[in-house]
Amino acid sequence: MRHGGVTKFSFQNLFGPIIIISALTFFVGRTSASLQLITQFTLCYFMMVLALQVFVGNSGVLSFGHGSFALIGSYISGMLTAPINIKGHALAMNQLWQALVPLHTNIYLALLISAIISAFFAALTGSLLMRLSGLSAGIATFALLGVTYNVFFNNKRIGPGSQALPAVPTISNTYILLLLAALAIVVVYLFNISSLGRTLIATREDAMAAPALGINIYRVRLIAFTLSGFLAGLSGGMYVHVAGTFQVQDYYLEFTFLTLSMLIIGGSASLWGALLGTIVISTIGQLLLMMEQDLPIFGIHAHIPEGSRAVIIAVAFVAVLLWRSSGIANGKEFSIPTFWRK
Amino acid sequence: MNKKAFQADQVSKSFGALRVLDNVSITINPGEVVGLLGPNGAGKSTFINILAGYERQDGGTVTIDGHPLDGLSPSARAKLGVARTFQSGRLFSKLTVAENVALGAIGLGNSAKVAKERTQSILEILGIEKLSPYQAESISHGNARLVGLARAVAAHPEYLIMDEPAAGLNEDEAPRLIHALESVTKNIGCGMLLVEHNVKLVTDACSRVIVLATGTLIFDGDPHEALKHEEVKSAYLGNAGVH
Amino acid sequence: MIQSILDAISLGGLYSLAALGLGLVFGVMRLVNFAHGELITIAAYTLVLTTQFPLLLSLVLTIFVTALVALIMEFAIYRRLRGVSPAIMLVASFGLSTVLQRVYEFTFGALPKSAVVAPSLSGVVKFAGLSITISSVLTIILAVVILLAMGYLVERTSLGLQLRAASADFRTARLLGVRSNRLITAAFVLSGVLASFVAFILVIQNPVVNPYYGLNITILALVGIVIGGISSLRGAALGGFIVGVILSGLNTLLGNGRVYSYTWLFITVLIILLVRPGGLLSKGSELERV
Amino acid sequence: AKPILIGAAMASTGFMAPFDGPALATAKIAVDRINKTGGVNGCKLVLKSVDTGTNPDKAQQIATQFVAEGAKLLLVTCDADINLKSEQVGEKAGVLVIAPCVGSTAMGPDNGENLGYSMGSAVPGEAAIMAEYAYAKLGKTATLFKDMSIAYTTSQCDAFAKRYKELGGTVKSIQEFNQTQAGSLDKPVTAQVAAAKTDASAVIALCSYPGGGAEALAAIRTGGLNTPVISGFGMDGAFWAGAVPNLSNFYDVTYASVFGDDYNPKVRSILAAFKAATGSAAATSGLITGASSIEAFALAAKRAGSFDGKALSAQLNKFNNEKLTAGATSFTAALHVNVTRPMAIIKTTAGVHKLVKYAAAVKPTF
Amino acid sequence: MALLEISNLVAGYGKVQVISDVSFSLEPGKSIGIVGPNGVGKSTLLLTIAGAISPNAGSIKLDGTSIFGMRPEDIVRRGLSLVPEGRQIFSGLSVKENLSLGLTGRRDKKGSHEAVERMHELFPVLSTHEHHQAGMLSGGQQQQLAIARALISEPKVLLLDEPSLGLAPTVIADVFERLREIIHMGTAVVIVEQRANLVTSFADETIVIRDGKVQSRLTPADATNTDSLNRSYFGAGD
Ligand SMILES: Nc1ncnc2c1ncn2[C@@H]1O[C@H](COP(=O)(O)OP(=O)(O)OP(=O)(O)O)[C@@H](O)[C@H]1O
Ligand SMILES: Nc1ncnc2c1ncn2[C@@H]1O[C@H](COP(=O)(O)OP(=O)(O)OP(=O)(O)O)[C@@H](O)[C@H]1O
Ligand SMILES: [Mg+2]
Ligand SMILES: [Mg+2]
Repeated sequence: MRHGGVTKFSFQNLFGPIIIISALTFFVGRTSASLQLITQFTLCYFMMVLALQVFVGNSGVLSFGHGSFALIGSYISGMLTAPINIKGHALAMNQLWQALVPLHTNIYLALLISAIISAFFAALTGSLLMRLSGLSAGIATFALLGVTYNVFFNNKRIGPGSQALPAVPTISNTYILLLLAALAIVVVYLFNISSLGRTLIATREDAMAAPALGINIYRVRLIAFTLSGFLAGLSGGMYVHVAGTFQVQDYYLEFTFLTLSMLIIGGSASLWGALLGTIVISTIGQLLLMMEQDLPIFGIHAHIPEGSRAVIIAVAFVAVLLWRSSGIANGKEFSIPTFWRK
Repeated sequence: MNKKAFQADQVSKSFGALRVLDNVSITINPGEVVGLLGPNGAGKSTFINILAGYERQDGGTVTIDGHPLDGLSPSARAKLGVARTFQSGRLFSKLTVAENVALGAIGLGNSAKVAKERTQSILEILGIEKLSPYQAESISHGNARLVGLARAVAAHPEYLIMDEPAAGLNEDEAPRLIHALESVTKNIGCGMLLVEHNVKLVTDACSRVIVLATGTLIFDGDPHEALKHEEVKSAYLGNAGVH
Repeated sequence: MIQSILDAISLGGLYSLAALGLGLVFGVMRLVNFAHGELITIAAYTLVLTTQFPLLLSLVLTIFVTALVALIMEFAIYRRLRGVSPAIMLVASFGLSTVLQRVYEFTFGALPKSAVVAPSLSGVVKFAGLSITISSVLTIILAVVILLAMGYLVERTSLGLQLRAASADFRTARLLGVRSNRLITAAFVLSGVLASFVAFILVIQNPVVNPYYGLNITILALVGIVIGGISSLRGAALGGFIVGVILSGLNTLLGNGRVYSYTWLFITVLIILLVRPGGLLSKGSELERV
Repeated sequence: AKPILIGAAMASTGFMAPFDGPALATAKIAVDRINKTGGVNGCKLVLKSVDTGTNPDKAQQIATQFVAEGAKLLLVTCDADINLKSEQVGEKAGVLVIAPCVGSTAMGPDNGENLGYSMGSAVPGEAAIMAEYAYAKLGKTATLFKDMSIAYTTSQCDAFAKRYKELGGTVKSIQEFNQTQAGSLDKPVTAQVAAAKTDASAVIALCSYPGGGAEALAAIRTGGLNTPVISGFGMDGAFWAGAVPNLSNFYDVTYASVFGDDYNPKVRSILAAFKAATGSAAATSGLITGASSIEAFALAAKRAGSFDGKALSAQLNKFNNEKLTAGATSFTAALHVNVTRPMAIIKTTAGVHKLVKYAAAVKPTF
Repeated sequence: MALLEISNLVAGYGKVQVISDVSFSLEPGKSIGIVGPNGVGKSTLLLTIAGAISPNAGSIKLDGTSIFGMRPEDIVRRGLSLVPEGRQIFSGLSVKENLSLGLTGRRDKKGSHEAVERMHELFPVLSTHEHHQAGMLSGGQQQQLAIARALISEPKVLLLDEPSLGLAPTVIADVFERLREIIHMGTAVVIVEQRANLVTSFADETIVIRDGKVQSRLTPADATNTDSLNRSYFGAGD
């Protein structure tokens, strides 16, 4: 038997999500240009939700701060790849970055660099924040997001300010994003079943009992936070290369609430939850968009008035929670019903 | 001073004006099973919290093998061989029984393989190996206590501190617990401190008892002696006797 | 100078009222009601749209409407989510908050509504050679009165005790005879009343009301609750006050660096939390005993 | 001939809705009018719109969909930052993109937007008109209230200061403030008003938009400052006037007058049509650019004899004071937004708004 | 007429049925003990009677009226109090506040002051710690508080779930002494206990629960007969 740790390796819990996300990408992604784009965005969001799952889901510590890591990942990846004249123009006021304007790499190296820098930033901030838990941690991480946002938005020596950075090269091949998502699933899965991952879950389940077993809560949380920062940075990097532009506003409240909601509605305790939450929320949004335009959904026309989409999405959101109040996946990993197996 | 022993020396603790522990000194030798008795509010839980690093004493020192433990966190103490169980079980409810127990070993940095082996053998010794795939939240109260004990034992501690392990246990479970304790001592030879209100259990399992009353140590010696001791009787047992 | 101090105190008072409204519901249900902001918004709309009535009538109407919306929130959503994890309730409240914003947008239009509420209160008085805005004095008086009343209610009355008990352990409180449904209803109504007062003070300063009107103050009040200490209403009120004072103080001190006032505010928040993770009013010993 | 699709990825909900909604409505009116006269190059125009909810990602997706459906023109949100993603969709696909009322110079080749145009009157012109009028008519010393929340208002104050100083005026101080996305001040401006009082300038330039802008203006007046205040398009309209009752001595430089006294019959006609179509009067004058976006597209298409993005762009770049509803409109290869178009100056006295005159910038300030 | 009458009660959690058929009845001034192995559903039974878990079938009558499916707060007000398993005191509130909460369900608001004094007499530790946070009490002290909180409402029927848990022997004796007194004064008491011996000798009748059903009924006489106790308790097979 293969062993990542104390928990048995489960074929379906690793390959299930990979197969589902691949199948969706294949089928939805090729229907139309617009659905391909939404698929790409969804893959970016999924990466972010995975990042949140690693930390928030396993440690039980709420974080509103991951937008900072996405922001940094996105900014750096955007800066490393944008055309030199655009960079020069966008950063006219920016002495700090002027020197870096000529630096130029390809998208993939840029993604890696930006994720590493995000992870580093997560480790740095985490070394202070990981002493907190509960709502205090939630607010402290929110404060982190607030500071990052405020500084990048206002300080033109560091960030681009309120202006957008255009013409960032895009990844047009959805399968590359899919590959990154699949790799992340593997990483997150292995982390979750590893000794370290289980130790982290133990601290979530009972923060008083864990130390009695020699578990250093601070240390395991910090490691998870750093990994989570890496994935969040990667998600930001992917996002900037799908959107083709960088804007500080993209990583603030809306982004934070949306991704966190995806995780929690899906069920924060498992990889399946992260997956289902992302898919369900994105799908509802897309279906409603199509209904608003009176586009057929599997041949059926169901029209809703223009502008009503947003209300219905939010209502659906609440309805899902009322229906399954501990998340769609209910914190459990899935098991294939026995009659399927043989 | 015994080099290998777990010792508390002149430990005292107050909460505000309330003196909960007053210069309490005890020694637990390797492999020794010591009972800790005392009326409600005597300071027993506070004392073991201090030993395990969950609370900080105002004065005195706690040492293991002569190393002072003062100022060390619970996890650091666990690494030095001090394990504890909790009055209320405190299992990791979403994890399986096997994972719970394995974490006892993993928390101290043992490999997954070692953890797995230990888990299996401990669960077997306690006779609850069938429970291993169940989620901890779904097992009964009595079994949960045994799992908690197994989890602490999986660390192969030098000293094991237990807070009322038999509270709420059925009368047929209590002997199982004693049996379990005995096999643990035999297997890994750790010293134990057992806080319990079930006097029968204490006299059956322990070779020595300590009695605390309002923060002062009033007895340290043979369990059967304790039952006859006047001060112990008036402070703790009353005329209710042993059930 | 005097005016700056008054401003700081009045902003503090305003935020502490907002924090109290949030804290009240959090206390009973462990619910961080993000949609509290939308209570403030509906109150502000009602105030702005009823200026044709006498002020007192308009205020009563506002309190009525806002409390009603609070009740609907409780009945339609939160009642069904009782006992689920706080994170889930928080996310539900995000959703509810969006729903209400959209409903307001549909009902009142995307363009802001504006009208002067209580023009007599938006002026300046001259006092001992100083000119002082009436609204800041009014805010301070209102905040003090309401805080005292709330303090009395929560700490001294049987209703308050039941509120606190239900907030700590819902099931056990019921087993002791606490009529918890009534109690939670009461908490929501109270939070609606507090939201109305917050809105009243806000519209005196800014009578341009749009669907997102209550958002910002809610976020800051939330920050306040946590730094004050979530476990007590006193903490909530104190925390809200501190946030208001810091923000107002920074605004005066930073000059044109004031675009960074949120940066400094949040850094202060981080420092407070790192030094006192449970908030300013938490007792160090509040950690669970084992 | 095949109908020509125009796709509007604009907001009918969310915080851009007040700007986008009316502009989109006049665009529809313009499409109907053009179709009645036989369409463009023999083709009817079809305008399809999908609500973006003010979300840039959704806008990008909707634009992608329109492009896939063969749209020849994308109408995008009235904010250069929010529309950037959707603009780039058009850019890549070679489809012309027009934002009806963006007021910054962000849209254009400098920003990699070769096919992106704004029908708005941009800050360099607007701010110059403000400064020139203020210097000539209101006084030689100024205090600036600079709203830091968006690029439009910060650049407006910067350009104002530059032009005002060029003319010989003195800028005594620049008071910065901020408003939240929710449209209210993130904290009171008492300190700024106090500072302005010490300045005792002859004029205050308020670079902002409601609600925070209205709130700041109210604070200026209740703070006892009755100095003339001049603002730009951001403060157009009367919908926020309830916040500052009996406002006097307020000047606003904007596209046109929505108060019924505009000189331009085209403006009056489009405002009437808008009221007939939507049932409510126009709140601000920015909406006239919606109609003009369509007019410009039609004119360029007629001249180019094609709907190809590059060809249309080449024609637009040759626009020189073309008489559109929004006024005389010019573009160049480098500048895809208007800075020389005359703008209406509206004065408010005791809550009553009156068109003073139309003026063009003597020297647009970049 | 019996004060509390349970017949053919069925209850559990969601689809899981824990109690499948339990009946007993209790007169004023009488006590009944409930024993059974861990996890058999004793606590579930008490919680169901008190209204904290909704029953699936059967009937529960208090004083002749059905309280089946009633809300817990209403049941308390009709005179039935429960000391839940594991204390469930309000650790953030003071000892005094905890006690006064016990008065919420009291039918007769007069005499509450005397009731508080009586509790202080019975559990002196509660008066010494009156203004302390209840969470800071020791385990056994919390248990005393929990018992006092239920006693203070002077119910007609008192349900106790493992009252001796964590109590020192002297205190156990005191608690049972007090129970004897209130039973004598007309209260009906139901006690769930792990210490079968203790409860069997104390209660007028003791029922043994196994597999969700009443397996046998014991009298105090059985307490002295360890053999018969064990046999009925643990079942023949064990
Ligand atoms: N953090 C604290 N603050 C104030 N008083 C405390 C605190 N912790 C314990 N005490 C007090 O110290 C005394 C001893 O408590 P402790 O829990 O150690 O008793 P114990 O011997 O374990 O009793 P029991 O058998 O009832 O569990 C009690 O009176 C308790 O109220
Ligand atoms: N909240 C719950 N959800 C689902 N099952 C539960 C829940 N609480 C208890 N159970 C199950 O119901 C059964 C009965 O539990 P209960 O607590 O009533 O037993 P008990 O007889 O009181 O045991 P003990 O002597 O250990 O207190 C157990 O098998 C337990 O696992
Ligand atoms: Mg104890
Ligand atoms: Mg039980």
